[in-house]
Amino acid sequence: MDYTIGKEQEMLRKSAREFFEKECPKDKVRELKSEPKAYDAKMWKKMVKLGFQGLIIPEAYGGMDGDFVELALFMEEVGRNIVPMPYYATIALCALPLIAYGNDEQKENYLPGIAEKGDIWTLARTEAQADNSPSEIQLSAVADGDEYLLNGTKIFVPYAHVANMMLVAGRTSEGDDPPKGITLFAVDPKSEGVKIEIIPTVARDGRCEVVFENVRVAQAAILGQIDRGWEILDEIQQQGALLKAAEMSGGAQAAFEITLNYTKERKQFDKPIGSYQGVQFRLVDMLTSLDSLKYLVYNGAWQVSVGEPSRLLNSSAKAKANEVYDDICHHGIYLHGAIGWTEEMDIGLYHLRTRSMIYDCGGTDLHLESIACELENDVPDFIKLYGPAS
Amino acid sequence: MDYTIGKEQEMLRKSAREFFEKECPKDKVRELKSEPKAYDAKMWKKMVKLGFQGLIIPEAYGGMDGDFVELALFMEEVGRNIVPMPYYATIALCALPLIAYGNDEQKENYLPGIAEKGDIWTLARTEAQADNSPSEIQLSAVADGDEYLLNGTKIFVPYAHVANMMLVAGRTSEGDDPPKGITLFAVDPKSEGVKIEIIPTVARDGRCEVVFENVRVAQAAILGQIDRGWEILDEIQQQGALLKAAEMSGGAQAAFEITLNYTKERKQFDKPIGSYQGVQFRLVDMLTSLDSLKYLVYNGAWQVSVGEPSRLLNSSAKAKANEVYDDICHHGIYLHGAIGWTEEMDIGLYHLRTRSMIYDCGGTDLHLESIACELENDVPDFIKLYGPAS
Amino acid sequence: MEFKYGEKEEKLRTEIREFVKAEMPPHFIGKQFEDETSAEGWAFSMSMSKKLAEKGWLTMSWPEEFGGMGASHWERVVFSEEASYWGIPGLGMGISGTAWVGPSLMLFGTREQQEKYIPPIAAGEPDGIWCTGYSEPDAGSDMAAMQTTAIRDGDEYVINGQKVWTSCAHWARWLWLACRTNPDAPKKHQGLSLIIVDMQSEGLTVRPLENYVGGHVFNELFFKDLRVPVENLVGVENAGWSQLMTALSFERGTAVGTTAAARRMLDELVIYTKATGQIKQPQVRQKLAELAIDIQAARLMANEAVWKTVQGQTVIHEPSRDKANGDILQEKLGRIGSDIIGVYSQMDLGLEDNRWSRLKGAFEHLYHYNIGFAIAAGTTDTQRNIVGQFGLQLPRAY
Amino acid sequence: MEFKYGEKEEKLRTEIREFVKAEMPPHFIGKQFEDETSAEGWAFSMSMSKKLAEKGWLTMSWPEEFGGMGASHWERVVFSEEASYWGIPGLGMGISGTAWVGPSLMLFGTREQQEKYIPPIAAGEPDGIWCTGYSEPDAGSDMAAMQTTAIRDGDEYVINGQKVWTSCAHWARWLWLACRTNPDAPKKHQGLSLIIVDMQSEGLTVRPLENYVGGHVFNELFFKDLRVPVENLVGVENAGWSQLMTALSFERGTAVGTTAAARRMLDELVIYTKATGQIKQPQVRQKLAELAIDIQAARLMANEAVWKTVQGQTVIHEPSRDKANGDILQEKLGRIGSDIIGVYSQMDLGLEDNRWSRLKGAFEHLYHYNIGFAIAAGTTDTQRNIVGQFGLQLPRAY
Repeated sequence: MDYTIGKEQEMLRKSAREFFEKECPKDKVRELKSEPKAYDAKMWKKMVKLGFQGLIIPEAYGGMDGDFVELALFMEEVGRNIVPMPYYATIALCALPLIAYGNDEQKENYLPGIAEKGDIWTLARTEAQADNSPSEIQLSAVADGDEYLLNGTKIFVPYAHVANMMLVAGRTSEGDDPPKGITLFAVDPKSEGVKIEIIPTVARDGRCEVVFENVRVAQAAILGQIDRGWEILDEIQQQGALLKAAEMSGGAQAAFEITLNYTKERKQFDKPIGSYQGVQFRLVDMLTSLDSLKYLVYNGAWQVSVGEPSRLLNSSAKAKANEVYDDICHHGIYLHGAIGWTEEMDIGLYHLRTRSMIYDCGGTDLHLESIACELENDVPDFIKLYGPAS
Repeated sequence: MDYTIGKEQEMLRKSAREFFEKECPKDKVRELKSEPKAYDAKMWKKMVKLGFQGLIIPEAYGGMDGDFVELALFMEEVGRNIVPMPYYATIALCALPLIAYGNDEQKENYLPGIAEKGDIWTLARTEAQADNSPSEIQLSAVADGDEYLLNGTKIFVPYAHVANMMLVAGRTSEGDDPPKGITLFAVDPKSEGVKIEIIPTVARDGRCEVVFENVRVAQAAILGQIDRGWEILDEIQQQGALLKAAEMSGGAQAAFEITLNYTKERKQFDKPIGSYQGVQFRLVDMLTSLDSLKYLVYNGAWQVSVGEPSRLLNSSAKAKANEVYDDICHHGIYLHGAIGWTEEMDIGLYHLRTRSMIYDCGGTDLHLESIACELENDVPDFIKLYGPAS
Repeated sequence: MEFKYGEKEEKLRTEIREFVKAEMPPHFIGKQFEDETSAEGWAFSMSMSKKLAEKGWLTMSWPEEFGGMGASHWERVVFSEEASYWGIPGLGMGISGTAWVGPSLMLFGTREQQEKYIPPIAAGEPDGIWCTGYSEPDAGSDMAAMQTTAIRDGDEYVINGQKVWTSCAHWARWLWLACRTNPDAPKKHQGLSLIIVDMQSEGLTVRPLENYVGGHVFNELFFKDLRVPVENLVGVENAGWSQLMTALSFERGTAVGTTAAARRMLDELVIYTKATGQIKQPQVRQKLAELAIDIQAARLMANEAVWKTVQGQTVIHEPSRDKANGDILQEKLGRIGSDIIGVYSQMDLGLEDNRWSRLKGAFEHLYHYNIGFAIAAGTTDTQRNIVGQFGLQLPRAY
Repeated sequence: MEFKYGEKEEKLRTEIREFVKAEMPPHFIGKQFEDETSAEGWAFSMSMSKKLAEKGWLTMSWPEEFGGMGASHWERVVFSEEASYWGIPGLGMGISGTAWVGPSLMLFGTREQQEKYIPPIAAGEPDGIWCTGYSEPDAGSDMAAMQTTAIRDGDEYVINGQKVWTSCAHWARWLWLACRTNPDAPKKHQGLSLIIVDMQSEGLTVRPLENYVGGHVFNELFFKDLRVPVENLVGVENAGWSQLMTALSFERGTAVGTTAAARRMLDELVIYTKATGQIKQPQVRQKLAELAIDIQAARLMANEAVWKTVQGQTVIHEPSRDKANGDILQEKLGRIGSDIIGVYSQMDLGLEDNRWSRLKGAFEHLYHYNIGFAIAAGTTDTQRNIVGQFGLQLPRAY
């Protein structure tokens, strides 16, 4: 049992933190709200030079061959500074499945572009039902000779408007069992028939509606096997939930620190407000929930890194993140008093992102249900020792 | 809109409160835990003289013809003093349905006995499934000539061991629709084939298991109509939930007052503990929940008294009572510190009863579901005005 | 004991609903803070304000001599319920004037002040729009710490200092200002006064305080040697604290409205989840049921406070209880509603009608604005302190 | 980073499970406080205590010279997890001796005290059972306010006063007493000492403090001119406060055990709800999932505190964080479990096996005893104060 952040991990963390503090101060975060691109292309290029996009990509494809724990630590730093950029979309939602399921040609075609050129990718997955279930996927993908014709609408697709490529989840076969018949395609957003519109979210974080009208894609664009896309989507959801939880953990930690410092300075009735139990106890409970989240993320990430991913931990981390991030932002603003509610303080910038992050790779209900399934199927130690209860 | 407790109501309340304070001080409540009867027969007789058992019974049958609000106020006082006695079983669970559904003969036979002699009644309803649903009722009641043969087991029947009579819910017809085929019988617990055993509950509050083995009851013992007993059980559950909520409201108020006074006296670090926000905010939130419960009960009781009972309010009151009573007892003990956990302080006496009261006439899930059904079936004002949403 | 409204009140309710059907866009959902951000929103509010004044409802509880209808407490309750349930605009932004400036002037103002300032309020005119200057950067919950001064200089007061969290200042004609007329008073509660300030005065700067979701409700006010004639003093110089407390007690009595607004939001959720099928999910059913209980209880408590007032009993801690409870309820409602709407709850608040918003953005709005509400007019914790100290007679904990 | 135990620890785990299977009644479920109420329960605990001592597990973390195994922190963690998961009795009631009396004597005791008192503790014998006298009626969370005195009189101390909440005093052979040896010390933290008292002394009265659900864990102790020889002083006279704080820090480090106990309770609930079919209800599924998250998080935090100790880092607020968190978790677990068991949760706690109890009464027990736990060894709020002051560096709030 070892909670040590190794030296290399610590260095990565430090360099990421310093980079984002310098390159993306909070005023930049504010500015980017009115920038339609919703990210800073110059900073993105600098990140390529530092190898950040290649962090998890194998050396053979121009990456750094980092492990999943490092990626989680990096996402914590991204969240800490609420850096608006297509990193999560590119790496968590696309690079990881490309590494795991891409054929050699696909990997050679796509991964170096991400690692060395900063290509932007995104996953077009959510549709109107918007519950991250297999039955949500209704976009039709019908074979037409050597090609497939895509028709349908995807919503809340992150950074589709600036993406070089996207993974699109479509339905290649109909049937009674929703997970069957889903296929993932790598699609160029500049293809004919793709229409992209920015959705005006409260965070202005580059969410798009992507409409596919008779979009033609080649068979070679299929990631993994035809009709077997749910497997990949499920793995994206598992790892994506964990990485989003890492991002939220970092964000919640920063939001907490901002709030804590404020309660030490701000006085009411001649005492710092942090000296009132009503305030102090809230902060203490926040600390506990932050620590809970942090270690659930680390444990889950470590499991992935040693090849023993845990659905229980992935879902626990995301469900906890959904609760904690919301709670800390909400009460963080509250504890600031009225000033916290203005756009002048940083705390609100964190809360702008709460609702979107909660649903990335699964809302709370979905992950609680996933945990319940694990509990239901697991054989607890006491049954193993004693046999079935009498 | 009028929250006034009328003069007569106030007098009733005052006389009940003084009576119970005098006749059933907390040491008596403690003593009764080791008294198998679980009530004080002498006090019960004195109550008859004061007309308490007859409170809700029509004058024609020897009662006082009080209304439902008065009964609720009386139950508040019972709960306030946590008086162990078969009042709720007799009045809420049996006298009310006898008044509403009994034929003239039954009313003449039974009601004066309750009002003038203090006959004890109880309802044998709960079976192993124990969820207050119609399908819980499995005790078989098979016609045999002019009689019915009862076979089955009822559990957690209050005060069956001292009851003069009981209402028994049995199944007279099998079928796919659980509410259909239930019938209520008035049964003498001394009938052949009835076996009663006291269940050792933590409150030692006279809960019994009642086993029926070929118990014969006459057709005249049927309350209401054959196979239509669910209607009656449902009404018992509705009104019983409200009256139990009234009892719990009174108990929670008293438990709160005990706790509040203690936090004013008890000092830690040279200050009364009530002056710490951590303690004070808990107390404030308790007050709010107490007020919530109190007025839900009053409103619900008033609706019954004017002949417009509200399922929404009945269930709201009970669900709220379940939450509030538990919370106030739990935190009441906690706020006392270690002394609160001893049997020397009164606060624990209240908490002994929490788990049983929560399930009387329906646990929280049942009442939340009942509220949800009301919401689902109701047409809200805005739909009435505008018509269906576009 | 009687838990229903009288015939008079129910008649009023019917009239209001007819008014709503005739004058409001169909299926309009009100917001917790009125739209003071956009010029269109403000114009709509002002047009409604005028219509409400014509009906006499804007100041229905005022005595007839001041343009009111002398409505009973219970009529006010019903009006407040309906106005909030239907989201009738034109009330919230004028609230300073109708709710405490007008009534305070009736109690403490001179005849001249009454004649000048009250009629435009009652008429729902732009000249009757007031903002209120109480909070300062270092005087939030601890209001008596305020430091803005108004120093007598001949026939004028010279005002210097700063106010903050002034809602509606960017639209108001007048400012209802609490400030320090005697900076040397031995205790901080002493030496305060209430003064009327023309928003068009020289020496006044209004700086918008946009909130983090892009709305504009609050402002900062800066006073630099701003001069007002002494006749703008309300009541007695240096005895402003008790007038201020009286005015604040008017402000606190609003749980009826927030509760009715919550009821509307719950009704919307029920209909929405029926349409989406989510109402079949047990966890959704339970959440809706819990909200129904809390809303009904909040309504009963709000009415209890009114009833005590009607009875002539002193209402001390009840409004604070109801404010704190309402804050918690709105937080819960905002969160549950946003959870039900799910991924669609991330929309920009300013956009009522687009193909991605659900329920006209009402839940995104509540989700982000309920925090502002919990902070405004005494934070939740401040209310708890009041209930503890005055309702439970516990030692002061702050 | 590594989130698994080493081979040595896993081997120990296997050994313990074999021990459990061989020595314990099958499907035994432990209780939060051990059964100190009944003579039978006590006898079972003592018999297990002896067996644990034989395995060397009772004092496994002690140095070998004092009869321990010099076990590593992580072995201790695994033992604590397993002991709590399987509910092995014989540890809790001896906890004063093994957890802080023994280690304190090793640090502060004389060689004679070590030779006399430590071996019976390590052997799990009745003569090694200790109780601890810290709390007094007016010194609970504010422990430094204690007033029991031990006044030097020649070669003896004369003890007068009263202790309360002394668990196990009705079974213990010795008392580990904190008291005031210099009543005139200028500050209340000064003038305290730790003294060993023979429970068979004259002048000592033990009064049982039955709890409200009929259990007997706590006692009151009354001292009237009780005399102990001066060699029973532990460490330095009047410098007891720091020794006491050291001993308390031993007491606080127990979140590993409560978390493992919670894990067992959750496992039981899963199996139970599968048997009853309740696991198909979405609201039950969600509750179980929430518990699983909280328990896993609590386990990770408890291990983090251990890891810090292993690293030689100072652990200050973490045990308090984990105690407060554990209190809340147990409350939640007790309530959810009781709700699932439903009407059967009203059974008397003393009755493990009867046809109405479910899961051997474990959840009734937790439901009522978790309050006692939240009060014991520093209330939840006291822990929050510690975390606030020392973990968050906030001003003292009490």
